[in-house]
Amino acid sequence: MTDGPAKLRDPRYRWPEAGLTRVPDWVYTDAAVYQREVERIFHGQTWNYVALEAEIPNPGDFIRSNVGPTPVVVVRGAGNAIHVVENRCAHRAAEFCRTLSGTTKEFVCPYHQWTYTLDGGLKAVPFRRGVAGKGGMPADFDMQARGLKRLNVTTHRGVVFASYADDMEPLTEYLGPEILREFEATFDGRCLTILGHYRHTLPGNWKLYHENLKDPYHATLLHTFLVTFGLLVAGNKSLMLADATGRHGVMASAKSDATKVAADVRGEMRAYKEGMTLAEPRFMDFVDEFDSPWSVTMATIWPNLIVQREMNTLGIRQIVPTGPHEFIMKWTMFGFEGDSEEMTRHRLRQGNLMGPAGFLGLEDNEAIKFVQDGMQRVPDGEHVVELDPQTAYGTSDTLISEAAIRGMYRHWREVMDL
Amino acid sequence: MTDGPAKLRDPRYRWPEAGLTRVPDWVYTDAAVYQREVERIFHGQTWNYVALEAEIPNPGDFIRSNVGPTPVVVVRGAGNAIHVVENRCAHRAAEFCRTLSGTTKEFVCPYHQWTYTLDGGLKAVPFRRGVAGKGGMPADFDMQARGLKRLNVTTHRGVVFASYADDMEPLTEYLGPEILREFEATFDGRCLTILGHYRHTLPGNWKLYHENLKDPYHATLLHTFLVTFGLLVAGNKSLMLADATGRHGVMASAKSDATKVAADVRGEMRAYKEGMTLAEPRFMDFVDEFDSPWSVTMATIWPNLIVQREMNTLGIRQIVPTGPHEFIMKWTMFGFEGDSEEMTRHRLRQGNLMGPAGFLGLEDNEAIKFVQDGMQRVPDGEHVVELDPQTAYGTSDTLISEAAIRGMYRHWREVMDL
Amino acid sequence: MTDGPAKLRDPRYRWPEAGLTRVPDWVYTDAAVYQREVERIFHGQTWNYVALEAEIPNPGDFIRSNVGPTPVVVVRGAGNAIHVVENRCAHRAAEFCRTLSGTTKEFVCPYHQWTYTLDGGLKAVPFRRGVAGKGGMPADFDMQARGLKRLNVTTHRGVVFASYADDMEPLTEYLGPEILREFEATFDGRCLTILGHYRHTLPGNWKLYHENLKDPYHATLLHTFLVTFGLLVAGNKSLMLADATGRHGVMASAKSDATKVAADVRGEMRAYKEGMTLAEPRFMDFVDEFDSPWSVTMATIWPNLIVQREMNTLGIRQIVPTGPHEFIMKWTMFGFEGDSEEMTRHRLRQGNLMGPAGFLGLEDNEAIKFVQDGMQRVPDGEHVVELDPQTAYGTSDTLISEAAIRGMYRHWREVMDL
Amino acid sequence: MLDIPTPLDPRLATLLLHHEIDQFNARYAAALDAQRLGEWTEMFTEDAFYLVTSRENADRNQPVGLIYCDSRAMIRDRAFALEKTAMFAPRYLRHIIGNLMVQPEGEMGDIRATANYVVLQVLFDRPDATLHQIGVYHDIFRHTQDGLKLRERRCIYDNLLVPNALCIPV
Amino acid sequence: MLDIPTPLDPRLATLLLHHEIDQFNARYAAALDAQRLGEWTEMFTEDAFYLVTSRENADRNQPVGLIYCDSRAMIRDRAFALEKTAMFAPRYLRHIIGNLMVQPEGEMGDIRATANYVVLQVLFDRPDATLHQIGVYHDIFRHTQDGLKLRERRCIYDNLLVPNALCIPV
Amino acid sequence: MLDIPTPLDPRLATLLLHHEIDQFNARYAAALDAQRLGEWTEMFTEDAFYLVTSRENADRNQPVGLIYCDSRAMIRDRAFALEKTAMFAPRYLRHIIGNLMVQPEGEMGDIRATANYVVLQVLFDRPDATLHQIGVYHDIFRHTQDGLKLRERRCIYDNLLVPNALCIPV
Ligand code: FES
Ligand code: FES
Ligand code: FES
Ligand SMILES: [Fe+3]
Ligand SMILES: [Fe+3]
Ligand SMILES: [Fe+3]
Repeated sequence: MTDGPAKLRDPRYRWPEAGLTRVPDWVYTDAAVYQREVERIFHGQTWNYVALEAEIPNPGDFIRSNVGPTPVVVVRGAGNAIHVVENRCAHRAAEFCRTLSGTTKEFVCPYHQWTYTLDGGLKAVPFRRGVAGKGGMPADFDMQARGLKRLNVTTHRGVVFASYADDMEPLTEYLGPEILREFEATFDGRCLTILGHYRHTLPGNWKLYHENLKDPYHATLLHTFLVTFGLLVAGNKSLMLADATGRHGVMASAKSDATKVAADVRGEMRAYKEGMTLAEPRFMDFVDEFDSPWSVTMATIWPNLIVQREMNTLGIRQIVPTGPHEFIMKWTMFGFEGDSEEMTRHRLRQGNLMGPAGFLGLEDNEAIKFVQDGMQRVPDGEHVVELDPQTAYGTSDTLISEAAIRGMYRHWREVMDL
Repeated sequence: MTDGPAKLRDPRYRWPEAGLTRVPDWVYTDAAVYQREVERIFHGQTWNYVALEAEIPNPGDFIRSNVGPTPVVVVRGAGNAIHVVENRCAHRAAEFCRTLSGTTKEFVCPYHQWTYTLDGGLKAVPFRRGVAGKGGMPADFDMQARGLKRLNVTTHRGVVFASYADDMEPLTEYLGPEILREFEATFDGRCLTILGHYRHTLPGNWKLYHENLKDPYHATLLHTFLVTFGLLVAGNKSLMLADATGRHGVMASAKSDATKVAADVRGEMRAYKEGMTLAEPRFMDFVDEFDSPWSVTMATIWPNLIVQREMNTLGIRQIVPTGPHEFIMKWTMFGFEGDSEEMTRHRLRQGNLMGPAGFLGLEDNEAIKFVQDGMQRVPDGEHVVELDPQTAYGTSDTLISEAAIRGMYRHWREVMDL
Repeated sequence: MTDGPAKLRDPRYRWPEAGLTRVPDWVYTDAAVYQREVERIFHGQTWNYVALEAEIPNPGDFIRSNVGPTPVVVVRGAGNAIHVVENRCAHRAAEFCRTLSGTTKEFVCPYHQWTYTLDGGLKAVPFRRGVAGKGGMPADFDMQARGLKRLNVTTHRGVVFASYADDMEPLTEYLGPEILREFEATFDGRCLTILGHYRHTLPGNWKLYHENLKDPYHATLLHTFLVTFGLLVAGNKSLMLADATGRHGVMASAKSDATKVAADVRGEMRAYKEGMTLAEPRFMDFVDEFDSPWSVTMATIWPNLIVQREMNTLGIRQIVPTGPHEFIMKWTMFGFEGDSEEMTRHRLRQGNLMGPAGFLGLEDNEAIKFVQDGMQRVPDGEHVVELDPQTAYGTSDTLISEAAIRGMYRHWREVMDL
Repeated sequence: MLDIPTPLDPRLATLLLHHEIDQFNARYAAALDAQRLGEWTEMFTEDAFYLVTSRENADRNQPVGLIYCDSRAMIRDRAFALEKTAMFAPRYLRHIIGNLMVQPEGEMGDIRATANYVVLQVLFDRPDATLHQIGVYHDIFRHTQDGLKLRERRCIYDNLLVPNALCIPV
Repeated sequence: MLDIPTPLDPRLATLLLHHEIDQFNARYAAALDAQRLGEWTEMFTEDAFYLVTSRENADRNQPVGLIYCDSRAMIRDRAFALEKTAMFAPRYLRHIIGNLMVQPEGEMGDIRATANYVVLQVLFDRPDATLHQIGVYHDIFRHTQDGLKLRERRCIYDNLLVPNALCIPV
Repeated sequence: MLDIPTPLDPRLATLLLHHEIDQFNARYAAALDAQRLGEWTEMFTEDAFYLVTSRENADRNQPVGLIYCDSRAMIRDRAFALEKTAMFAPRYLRHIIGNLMVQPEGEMGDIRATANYVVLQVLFDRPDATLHQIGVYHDIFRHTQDGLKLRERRCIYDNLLVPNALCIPV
């Protein structure tokens, strides 16, 4: 209950004249803007990632998750259907589910033991009819009307999404054909096996994480390791894909031999270091298990999902914003049923690339922190995103481009009405 | 200095149509509401608990305390009278009293050593007349006019209260006859002996603690220990008392044998566990030392005092709010002069029931935290408090009732003009 | 982006009728007031201390610093000129300089490696012209226009100042003749040697630190050690100097023998303790190395510099505000080239007087904390600063005076338009 | 007292006793961190006294305890209540015990010792690990036929305020 | 096993082994706190396994690690990558290791041990020292001709969330 | 060096010295935590050097100290000033000392040692216990006829910023 809406009509929230080639700091730092993002984006016309089916394989299995900042419980019902409910009791608001995951027949709120079915229906109110004819609920108390808040749910290839909007288009439409293709290249029909989770905070605005993965430019410059060992090199085969709306994207590249990089290109790449070698090079091997021209794809699926296919280390990243200046990232690393023990080990070894201790992952987390630091301490400036003027916004086949970031803000401004 | 008052005229602060059977979240989470609570409740027409006389038995004894969030010093003056003054120096605002308690002849502010009498009068200003005819205070400097801010003080049966209001009715009137009777059942004229303190934070709104003790429903459901060992059982003798205004209350019950609980009632009590036994059952004994039909009473005395008479473990709980989302609770556990050593040990043993590590106490602290969590993370909802429709609000003789909570909000809305 | 400006027109910000003899709490506790202070004072018509030349002796040497809360980098350029630039990248706002100090040929932002010359000019943008004719910056991208934000710089006697204002008067004028004389008494032309740093937070408003050093009254009362060992005693030779504007000040005193203090004066000094002796008295020796009648001077140079000449322990204190309720203090302790090893040791020994663990320093830090505590917990009051009515405001030759504090607020109100 | 085959240099005997108590404390912490409360109760003698109270109360010689058990029976009831009846959110705890000082064995085999402790807590709904409680164990150990046991452990914590609730013993 | 001139009281042998591992851990912590990663890599056997993972994953027997090295070669690559390629802000780290428990040497010279650790971190742009990570080392040591080495160290941290990034091994 | 009746296995002598210094540090911490500053001053030699400074200063070889005492006389003056003249709010402190490493006794009986320390602080007007200071003791011990004493203790703290004031020595 801040006075956001009114505040946002203030001229201070006018977008820079230059248009999409500039992004003002208040987009990343303002509390009222953040509040509107929760309402219009995470609680709006979007499909939010909440879990993998493999995490709740059997009826009664549940896991805590979030839609935007809002805590929800994702549970597989008796009839195998998956339900997503808010983690707030209908009686006195208690956050009733405290464990990260588990298996249950029903949800019982600890405070007064109101009891809910797995689909969120109110099943029992203790002493509803009082004791010895005294007390209890009104005679006309309607159990039906008093369940937990339920969200709409859809799944695709074992990935579970939820939405507050009742009129959402199907996920496949929401993604659009190109993003869907990449999504299905990773989720290729094999059953998933969960290898574990990473969780970390990141002291930056949640959108900076999307931008980081819509910014192929940084990849060729920040990540010495990536560049030196040929995972992504300016000039080699790559694509920065955006969907028609600009909200989703896929950064894709094919591994190549860095030593073959043209000298002129290499010259611009401070990150590139000659003659580095690994004591255990096989951990960088790419086992080509996918029907895709790309060895690496990073899909940014609006608003809270990243699908990582970094060669053979595969993972989901779920964004849980906690305010304009910070978000929590929950990673779910997975493999496939039928992976040999050696293949599983290979995925685990390659996991050293990503995550909050990953050779690449820690660099991105640090860089995003630096950006938020810069805005908080030297406020009221703007960002310059004008690389690749040939492409106004959206898909671009050069790494030296910020067109996908411009595309994302074109969509954001429309939804946010800013 | 927030823009509270203006803000509170905003339609967002309209109470739900349903009236007292609903409580909106903003009552518990809004900063402007909290600010008004400090002004109109803690600094308003209320008697606030500040200390027990037994804590400052001799002239010069003092103890730090609070009226709402405001730090005060409670001190016994030369003439044995008790004074309550704000802990802020009249010169440059320094919080001059830093120790929790002690004994002194005067208060000396550490910064420039302005010195105050025990009743808060300004006694000395160093170099008031300057040095060698230079400097110092103006000739017309009025020592009388510059003391510490003093509050009004009253005591009853060894319990000390303070008020910012100059026109408070006597405490006995403030409590009303029924609450006074229960108050005097506990403070029965015997002199108190201090057994010690507990202090804890609680990450919930301060009113939720009052509601917890005006909510006999939870007691029969949350507290397995209580129920299983017969301290409070739906259907056995009990009363939820409220005073005429609804602000004060007493939850009272008589111990009974849980094994005798009617099967139908027990059926509703998930908390009840058959056949549990204690290795040291005597710690649950009730030594009937009070002139009262009740073995347990919990008096909630508006706005900041709870008097615990849990069989033979006796204590004061003082609420010190620190914001809408948190308060500090200070407990003062006591016995009576003339207690045998064994009786004192019995009180200490029974103390395991309450406090932040108490079998019951820790459950309430957790439950209240869950409620605040639920509101902060799934915002802008409302609470349902409609148990016991036969009683619109106030006193009820069934445990399956929320009438006392409704009575409290009837009073709160009047005072808060919301 | 708070709604400060509008808010500050609110009548709640009206100054007390009594004028400069009162200072309202909101001056020290209000977020909107703090925001305006950053704009109008630290980023306004002021010279802000940023470093000592001795910290960056050679071309390429840099050190992180702040102007108000804003992080800057102070660097010595190739041509020996000193540059001060904001620590925020012109591309995506990253705080690019992370190390406290060092030596470099250029600044490279870690995120996308935009590269800047030592004077803040944009020197290189990787792949500016794209790769294989694709991507990169627009043809008309103007490197000149895209450097780091540069501040104006001036130095005097090895002390470096920066300003956001382009039309600042020279530092010597800014200080005024009297303050300049004291400044040059300490910075007497000898080259400085850096002995090290102290850094601490202080949970109080930044102005309270200036006031502490414009408040000779406290020195004679709070600091038992100072008084008992004769460094500052009411009645002995001293001066509280203020410049014409009232913003700068110097507290000056001459060491004397406390045992000679007139009995009547001593009577008022609770702090004075008879017959205390030191096991190592020489650490209190004063080696008279300055052309000055004063053995101790504390210069408060608006808005962020204190120059400490406490006998032979010399130091800079730089105020870095972080909000209305806290600031960071960075101390740079120094001696002079040509100091004998014994003289250096003497300075280091005498250092026990000051700093966050200093016999005097810790008392001031605690006292200032107490004042902020008092205002935060007992809000909306005012301070009384009426000592020495003979002097309306400004310079006074008695220690029993608050005239210099009144002078500071006369200036502050003018600049802040409050 | 330890039974020792060959007469042992007394300084080494001291060392062995110190080590024995150090390892007892490490096992004690491990039992609590894994919330194996049954195992925890077995580390006390039948007539044990176990107290958790604030430095504030201890300094004033006020006897009240957050937890006050004057027999192993009460310690067992505490474990029972927490495991079978108490409702509290799941959490991770980690005890760090240091600065152990052991006094030579006294009359009746009492061995007095003190150690500083830090209890770190992680809740599942708050990002950070927190300093939940810090304090000092004031102990009396005894050698029994079932091995070394605590005759008395008074946990005096330095915190002025307990963060919400103390759900697991210290 | 340690080669000992004269037959030694077995309790003293236990003490010496405990001390040897305690000192190993102290040196290990000092190497990381000084960010001497080369020295750190030398404290493992060629076939070492080094893992940093959450208590959450460990409790569920999920194998993923923030850091996952199944050979000293990978440990060396980790040190190499952090020193030569990785970009992260400068920081101070301090490891405190306590509650060491050592089991008697097992078959093939495996010595199993556990210890609690706390990693404190200071960033240059945040005022406070923070509890960066707390957890338990689950170790297997071996005596080699180059002295005592880690055959396996699994660092199981209690934090649910990693604060931003883990830049230096644990 | 310790005078030993029967020739002692050198590894055991090392163990005893380590234990002696460990116990010295535990007593040192206890004296400061109880604010018995007189006792604290007695733990130094007459010619002792005591310094508290930041890792930042130490890394740059800058000599300044928050506390800088180059004789026990100055250490006594520090204790005297804090007890008799200094104004600061009451507080609880708790030192945890770990990771002790002792080097073999050198020429002139110098015994060099290091240990990590954590100082936790509780103010009466703030809810939480805080990490007040973390760092490393760099020590030189000596055996004197009055027992083991500190010839030098340099406390190098990792914090970049001191929280408000350091009122009690480290
Ligand atoms: S709050 Fe959930 S049952 Fe009452
Ligand atoms: S602030 Fe209390 S005497 Fe000055
Ligand atoms: S943010 Fe600095 S180069 Fe991109
Ligand atoms: Fe990246
Ligand atoms: Fe209860
Ligand atoms: Fe001072």
